[in-house]
Amino acid sequence: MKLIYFAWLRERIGIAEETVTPPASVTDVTSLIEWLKGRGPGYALALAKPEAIRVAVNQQYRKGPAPIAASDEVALFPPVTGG
Amino acid sequence: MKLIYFAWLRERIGIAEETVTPPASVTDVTSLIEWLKGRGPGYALALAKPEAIRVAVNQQYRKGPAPIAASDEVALFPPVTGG
Amino acid sequence: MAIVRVQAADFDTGAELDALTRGRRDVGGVASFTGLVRDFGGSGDAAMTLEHYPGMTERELEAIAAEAVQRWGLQGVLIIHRYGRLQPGDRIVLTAAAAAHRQAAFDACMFLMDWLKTRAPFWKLEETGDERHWVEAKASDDDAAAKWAK
Amino acid sequence: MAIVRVQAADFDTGAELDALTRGRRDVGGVASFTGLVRDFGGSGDAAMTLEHYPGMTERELEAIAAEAVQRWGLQGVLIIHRYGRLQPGDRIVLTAAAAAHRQAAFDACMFLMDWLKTRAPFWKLEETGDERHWVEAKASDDDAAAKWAK
Repeated sequence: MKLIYFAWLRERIGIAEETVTPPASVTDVTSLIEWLKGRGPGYALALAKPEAIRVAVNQQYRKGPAPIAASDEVALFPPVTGG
Repeated sequence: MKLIYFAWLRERIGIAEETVTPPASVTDVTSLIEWLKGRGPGYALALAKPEAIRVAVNQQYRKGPAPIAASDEVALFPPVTGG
Repeated sequence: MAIVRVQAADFDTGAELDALTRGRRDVGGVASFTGLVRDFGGSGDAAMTLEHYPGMTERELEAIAAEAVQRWGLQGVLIIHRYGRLQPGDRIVLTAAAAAHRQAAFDACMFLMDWLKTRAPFWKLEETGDERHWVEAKASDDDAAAKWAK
Repeated sequence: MAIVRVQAADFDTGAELDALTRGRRDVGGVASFTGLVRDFGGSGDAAMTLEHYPGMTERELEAIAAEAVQRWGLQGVLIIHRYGRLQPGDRIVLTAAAAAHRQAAFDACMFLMDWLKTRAPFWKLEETGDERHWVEAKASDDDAAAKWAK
């Protein structure tokens, strides 16, 4: 599974993207975020407030219960501020 | 008094502008229009529906009861359609 | 900055909009509207002639621009209106409003167009082949302008 | 016609707007909005960096443009959004909508900006001297976007 981070999420986690193999218990966006929090203090800080995190699966906005698969590209980022 | 006509008012009256000396009974916009109607069939046709006429005195919009004086520039025209 | 011009010549939209904000660091956005001559005939020989009241036109446009600046605290405002003979596809009018925030810029620009349509002394004559007629004022324009009454 | 571009380079507002209507006789008006970097520091050394999500950005902007065309029957739509490092006064974004009538053009252009602000994956980093911070999303932008919910 390819993970991509943007803005202050990227800075807190310390990398822009990575490929991970989560355990079988990670089946949706919510469980992915919970699992990622345990990967280190940068992750824990970045993901401390899941309600402040926006998620795209294969470049489409998704919410917590959305299912994810090993072949997906999952992006985590703060609320957008363009324009 | 200088009178100026625009658009179909100008075409029906047949001239773009003229200088007139109305009688003393012409004291406001309404009485001016009534007096002009008697100046010929073109005027009568152009001014048949006073409610369809817009009036500017010295380049400012004015309504029927607005007073007019000999030194004024009075313009008569249809509702505007720019933009 | 308020720019009001009434002219026969075409205008350069990009240059006009750039001039409104050049050298400034406080403008958040510029809303603009360009009005074009729409084909009203269909036969291919349509033309429009815009007549106006020189002197009063500038006064009215300046009053409309000043009102927009005052109501929305604009950083810049622009009205350019053409007169004379135009073809379908030609530009007629450009209005623009520069403001710190986008909703003020949009509202002011809509106001400029609504007031301009109902107050600026222009009249449109449409010609197609041998037919000619003066465009009639629309009640919908009066309604749009009335929205802004205070 | 829908034009969507995401680029580091500046754009030529006039040329972009002209391309939207060139050769057409059915467009009544074009509403546009240009967003600029506002000075947020004051000390003169302010800069902004716009980060985005390549691929998803284009998808979202194309979806927003298509939605506007469908809802307002637009004759043309344009979204250009820059990324990278920008200075106060620089252009960030240009949206435009061409329609037969002005209110459709204005409404569509406001919709483009409101949706873009809340859906397009861009993030702004402001820097002034040694200070840097990520711009926070505004509730007012969510409210503006919510107006357009069907």
